[in-house]
Amino acid sequence: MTGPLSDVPPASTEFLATVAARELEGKQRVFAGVGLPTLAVDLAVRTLNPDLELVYESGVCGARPEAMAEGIADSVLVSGAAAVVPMPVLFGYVLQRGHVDVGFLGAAQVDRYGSLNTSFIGSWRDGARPDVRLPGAGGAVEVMANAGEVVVVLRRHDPGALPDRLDFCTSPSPVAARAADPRAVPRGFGLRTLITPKAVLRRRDRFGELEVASVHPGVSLEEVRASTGWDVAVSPDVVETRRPRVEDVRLLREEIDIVRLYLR
Amino acid sequence: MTGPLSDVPPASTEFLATVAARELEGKQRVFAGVGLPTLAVDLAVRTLNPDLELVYESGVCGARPEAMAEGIADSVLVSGAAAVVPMPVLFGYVLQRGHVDVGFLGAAQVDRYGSLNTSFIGSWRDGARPDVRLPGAGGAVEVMANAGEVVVVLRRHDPGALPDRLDFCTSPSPVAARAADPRAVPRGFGLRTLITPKAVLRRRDRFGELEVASVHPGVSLEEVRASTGWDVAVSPDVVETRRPRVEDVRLLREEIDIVRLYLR
Amino acid sequence: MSVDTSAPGVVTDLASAVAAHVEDGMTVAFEGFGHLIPFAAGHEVIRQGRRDLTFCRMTPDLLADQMVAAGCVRRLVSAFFASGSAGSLYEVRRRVEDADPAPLEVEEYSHYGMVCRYQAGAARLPFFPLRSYAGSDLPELNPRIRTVTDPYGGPDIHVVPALNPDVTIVHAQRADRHGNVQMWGILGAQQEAAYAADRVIVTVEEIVDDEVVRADPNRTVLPAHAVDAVVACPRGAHPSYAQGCYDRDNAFYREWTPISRDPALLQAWLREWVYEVPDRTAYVEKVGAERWRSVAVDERLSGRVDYGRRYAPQEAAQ
Amino acid sequence: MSVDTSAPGVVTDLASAVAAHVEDGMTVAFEGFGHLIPFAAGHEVIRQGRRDLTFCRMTPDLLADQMVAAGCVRRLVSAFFASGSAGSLYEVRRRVEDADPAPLEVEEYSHYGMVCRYQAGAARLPFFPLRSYAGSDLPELNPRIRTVTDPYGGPDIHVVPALNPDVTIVHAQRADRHGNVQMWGILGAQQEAAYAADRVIVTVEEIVDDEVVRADPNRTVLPAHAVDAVVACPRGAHPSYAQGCYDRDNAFYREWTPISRDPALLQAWLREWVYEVPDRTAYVEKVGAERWRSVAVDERLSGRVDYGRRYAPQEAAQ
Repeated sequence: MTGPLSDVPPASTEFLATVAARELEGKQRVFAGVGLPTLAVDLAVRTLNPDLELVYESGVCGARPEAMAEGIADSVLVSGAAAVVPMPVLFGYVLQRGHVDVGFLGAAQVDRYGSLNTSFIGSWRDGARPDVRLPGAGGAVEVMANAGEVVVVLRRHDPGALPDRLDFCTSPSPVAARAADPRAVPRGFGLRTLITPKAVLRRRDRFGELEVASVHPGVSLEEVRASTGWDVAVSPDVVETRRPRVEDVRLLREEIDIVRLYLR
Repeated sequence: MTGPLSDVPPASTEFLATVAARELEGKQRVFAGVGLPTLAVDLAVRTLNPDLELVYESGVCGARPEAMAEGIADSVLVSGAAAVVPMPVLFGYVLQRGHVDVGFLGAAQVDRYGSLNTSFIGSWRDGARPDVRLPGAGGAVEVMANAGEVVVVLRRHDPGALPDRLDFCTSPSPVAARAADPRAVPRGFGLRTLITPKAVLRRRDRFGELEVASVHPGVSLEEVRASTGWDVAVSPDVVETRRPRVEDVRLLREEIDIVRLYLR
Repeated sequence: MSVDTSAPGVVTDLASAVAAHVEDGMTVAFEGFGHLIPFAAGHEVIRQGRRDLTFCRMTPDLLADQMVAAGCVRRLVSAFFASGSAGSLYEVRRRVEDADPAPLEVEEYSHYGMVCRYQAGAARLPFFPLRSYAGSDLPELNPRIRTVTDPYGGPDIHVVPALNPDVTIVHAQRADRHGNVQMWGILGAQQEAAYAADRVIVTVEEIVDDEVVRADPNRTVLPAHAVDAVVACPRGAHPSYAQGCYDRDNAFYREWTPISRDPALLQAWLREWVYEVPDRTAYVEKVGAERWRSVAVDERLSGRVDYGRRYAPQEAAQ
Repeated sequence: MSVDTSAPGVVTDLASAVAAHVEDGMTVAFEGFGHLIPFAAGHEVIRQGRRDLTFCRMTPDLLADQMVAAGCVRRLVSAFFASGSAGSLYEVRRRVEDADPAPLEVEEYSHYGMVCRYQAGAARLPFFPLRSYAGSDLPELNPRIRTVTDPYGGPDIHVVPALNPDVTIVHAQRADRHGNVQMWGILGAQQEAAYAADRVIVTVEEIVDDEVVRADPNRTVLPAHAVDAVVACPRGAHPSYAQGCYDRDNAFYREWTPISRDPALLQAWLREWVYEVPDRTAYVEKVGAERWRSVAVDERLSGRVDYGRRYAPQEAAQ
C-alpha cells in the first residue's frame, strides 16, 4: 500500500485504527469487536484484505454490512451475512474449535505476558468491593484462549494500564494458563500485538514477553519505557511506526465513519 | 368410545395397534416409532386425543402428516410440522429435559422389571460373536430413561421374548438403573405397559414388576403364565382385554394404512 | 392476518403472564443478545413490584440498570456489566462499587460460561465443560466454577453448573397461538435459556396463523411444548430491536448514560416511562411517531424454500 | 441460476474431492439422519477403492451395507444396525455374527451417544456427558463409555469421548461457491459432525448465487469456514431423499433386503450400480425417468421473512 502519508497524531483514532488494520493482512477470519476494531476491520477490507471474513460474538459469520455497525449485534451485520448461528455454535464450534485467526480485544490493563484485565480495578478478594467495576469477561476469555492470535488496542499507555501485576486476570495469556496447569495450555498464541498511543508492542514467542516493536512518530523509546509498569524489553530491530496514508485517513473519515461515531 | 366390537384376532396388528392407541388417552406428547406405533398414534389422534403432539427422534415436533409415514425420518412428517429441530436439541432439550410423556419402543426381549434388549441374542462378553446382531440401542436407551413412561408392543409372547434374564440389557428400567447406581435413577417411570399377542402386562410401581393386567379374548391366564419366562405376577383385578371397535379396524384399514404397509 | 385468539392456547396479556409466572425471590432469565431484548416484559415486572429476583442475563444491558434501580433485583448472574456499545450501567456500578443505595450480589461468568450454563440446564445435565478458564482469576472469584477430571487422560477441564431459571422471558418476531415461536437474525442463547427454565414467557411482535409457522418448521426456535405464555407485544423490544421490524434506538442508548449517572434522573425516568405507563401500547404511543420513524427499516426479504409435498395415492390414481 | 464456478472457491467435482481428502485408514463420518444421506459420495469412495476406513454414522443404513460389502470398512462406529424402516443389513450381520467373509470391528453407542460424541468433537471438548446409560450393559460392551464425578455433588454421570473424524461427508440442498451450506427438513447431527471433522466434503443438489444464501443467513447450517469442498451433485442422496427435491425411494429400500441377504447378488449390484457407473450423472440416467417420477414431489413453499435494511443516511438525506 503506497501513497502520501498523513500527519494525524499517534494518539488519534485514525492512527491507531490504521496500525490495527495492518495486522489483518493475509488473515482469513477476524473476531471483531465494537468501536475502534470496527474501523480497523472495515479499513482492512477496503485496503489490504477484501476476502477477510468478519465473525462476531453475536453469531454473525461473513458479515457484509451496508452501513457502519454500531455494535457487535447491529442489524446491519445480519442483513446480507453468509450465516447467523446461535451462540452455542459460535462459541463452541466456531471459536473454541479454532476457526478464528485474529481476535480484537480491549482491556483496562495488560501485563507483560499479554494477560488482560477487564474486570476490576482495586481489590476484589474476600468480598472486598472494587474501586471500579469494569465490564467483566464478556467473551474475551474465550477469544484469548481460542483465537489464533489476539490484537489489543489501548487508548492509554501508562503504568496504570500496563502494570507490573494485574489487579485481576480476566483473560490469561498462555503463560498464565501454563502456570495454572501445564497440561491445559490453550490453543491460541494469545496477545501477539499491543497497540498503544505511544508504540506497538509484540510477543514473538507464545510463552514470551511483550517487547517494543515500533515507536510512534514523535515518541521516544525512553518515554515508552517510562510509561510502562515493568522494565519493558525492546526489540533489537525496533523502528518508527509507519504513519497512516492520507488515503487511509480519508477512507476512515469520508467512507467508513461518516457520522463520526468512533472518530472524534 | 363406543360402537360394535370387532372380532379381529388378538395377535393381529389391528388388535395390538388399537390396544396401544388407548395408552395415549389424556397424554400430551408421544415419541412415536415406526411400524405399529405409527398406526397406534394415528388411531389415537383420530379417536381419543386429537391434540396429541407427535415427536420423532428425527427432530420433528408437532407433525401433521398428509400421508402415512414410512419411517421416523419421512418427508411427510416434516412438511407442515410445527417445528424441526437438530438432533442435539431433540435428544438434549426435548427428550432428556423431560418433555416427552409417552415413548413407544420395540424390543427383542423384555424382563420382569421392564428392561429391554435390542442389541444381541446369545453371548457377547469377552469378544464373543453373538448369535444374532439385533439393531442396537438407537435412541431406545434415551427414551427409556427420559420419557415419562414407555409402552412396548411385542409380536411374540414366549419365554424367549420374555426371559428370566436378558441376554443384553440395552435400555434399563429404573430398577436396573438403581441397582447400578442408587443416585442415578432416571427421571422416567420406565416401561408401564407391555402389549403382547396374548395379554397386557403393566407395572404399577416405578420400581415394581410387570403383572398381567388383562388377557386377550380366547387366551387363558394359564397360557400367559406358561409363555412367560419367569413366574409372572397377576393383577388381582385382571380382566379380559377390551376388543377393538369395528370402527377402529375400519379406520386402520381404510384411512390410515390404505397401502397395507404395516397391516398384513 | 386474522387469528382467533379465543381458541385454546397459551395466548394471554403481559400483565396476566407476569402475574401468573413471576414471583418474588424467583430466578428469572431475560435473554436476547443485543437483539430482541424483552424490555416490555421487564417493565411489566417493575410495575408489578417484584422483589428479590435473581436476574440472569449474559449482557445485563440497560434492562438490568432499570430493574436494579427499580428495586426488583437481589442478585445479578451475568458476564458483562456494560451496555453493549454505549457506556457504563451506573446504577449497577453504584451498587457494586459503593453499595449505594444497597448492595447487589453478583455471580459472574464469561459469555460462553453463561451459554454453557444454559446448555446444561436445557439438557438437564449437572454441568457443562469449557476450555477457556485455566489461568483466569474467574474461578477464584466465583467458586461455582469448578473442574472435573478427564477420564480419557487429558488435563482437568473447567465446568460451570447448570442454570435452571424459574422463568425465562424472551421476545421474538412471531408465534402461533399454541406457542410455536419463530425468530430470525441474532438468536443468542434464547433456545437454551428457554428450555432450561421451568416456565417460559414469550412476547412477540405478531401472533400468526398456524399455517405461517407450519410453512417453515425449521424456523421454529421454541416448539409449543417449551412455552407457557405467548403475548402479542408489538415493539416490545424497544430500545433494542427486532430484525426486519424496527432498528435499535441507538440515540436512546446514548441518552441513557447521563440518566443512569444521576439516581434522581433515573428514578424520574422510571416514573415517566414505566410506572406511569400502563402497558406497551401506551409506551408505543408515548414514544411517538417521529421516534419510530427514526428506527424504521426498509424491506429485505428472504427467499422461499420448497418443503415439498408427497403426491397422495388418491391423487396419483386420479 | 447462473453461477461462475470458475471463480475462486471450494467448488470441485466429486472424484477430485474424494481423491483429495479421503485416504485409506481414515476415520470418515457420513451423516444425514434418514434424510440427505450422502450416497453419491459413498459410491465414489467405493469406486476409488478406499480401504480400512473407520466408518462413523448414527444409523448405518444401506450405505454401510454397501461400503462394508465393497471392502472399504475396517471398523463401524454406530448406534443402530438396521435400515430405518425396512429390515436388516445382512452384509453387516454376516460380518458381525459369522466373520463372513471377514470380521468387522464395531464400536457401539446409542443415537444420543453419537450425537454427544460429535458435539464434543465440534466444540473441541474431551468428552460430553449424558444421562441415560446407568444400568445399561452398553458401558460394559464399550469401555470408551466412562463416568466423571459431578463436582456439584450429584451422582457420577456417564460421558462419551469426542469423535473427530478425519473427514465428514454430508449432502445438502444448496451451497454457494464459497461453501456456505444451507439445508432444511431433518438436520440430524450434520452441523456437529462437520465441525468435528478436520475436513468436510459437501455434495449439494444445487450451487447457487451468493445472494441466495445471503438473503437468508439463518438458513446456513455450515458457514464456509467449516467446508473444504463443495460438489454439485443433483440427486446425490438417492435412494434417501432431499426435502422438497425428491422423496425417499421406499421401493428401493424394500428391494435391498433380498439383495443384501445374498452376497452374490450384493456384489452384482455393486458392479452394476457403482463400479460400472462412472459418476452420479450416469447413475441418475441409469435410474431412469420412470423411477424418478415415482419419487417426485409437489411444491410446498415456505413463506418469506423480512431481514430489513437500514435506511442509508445518504438516502435519508435525499
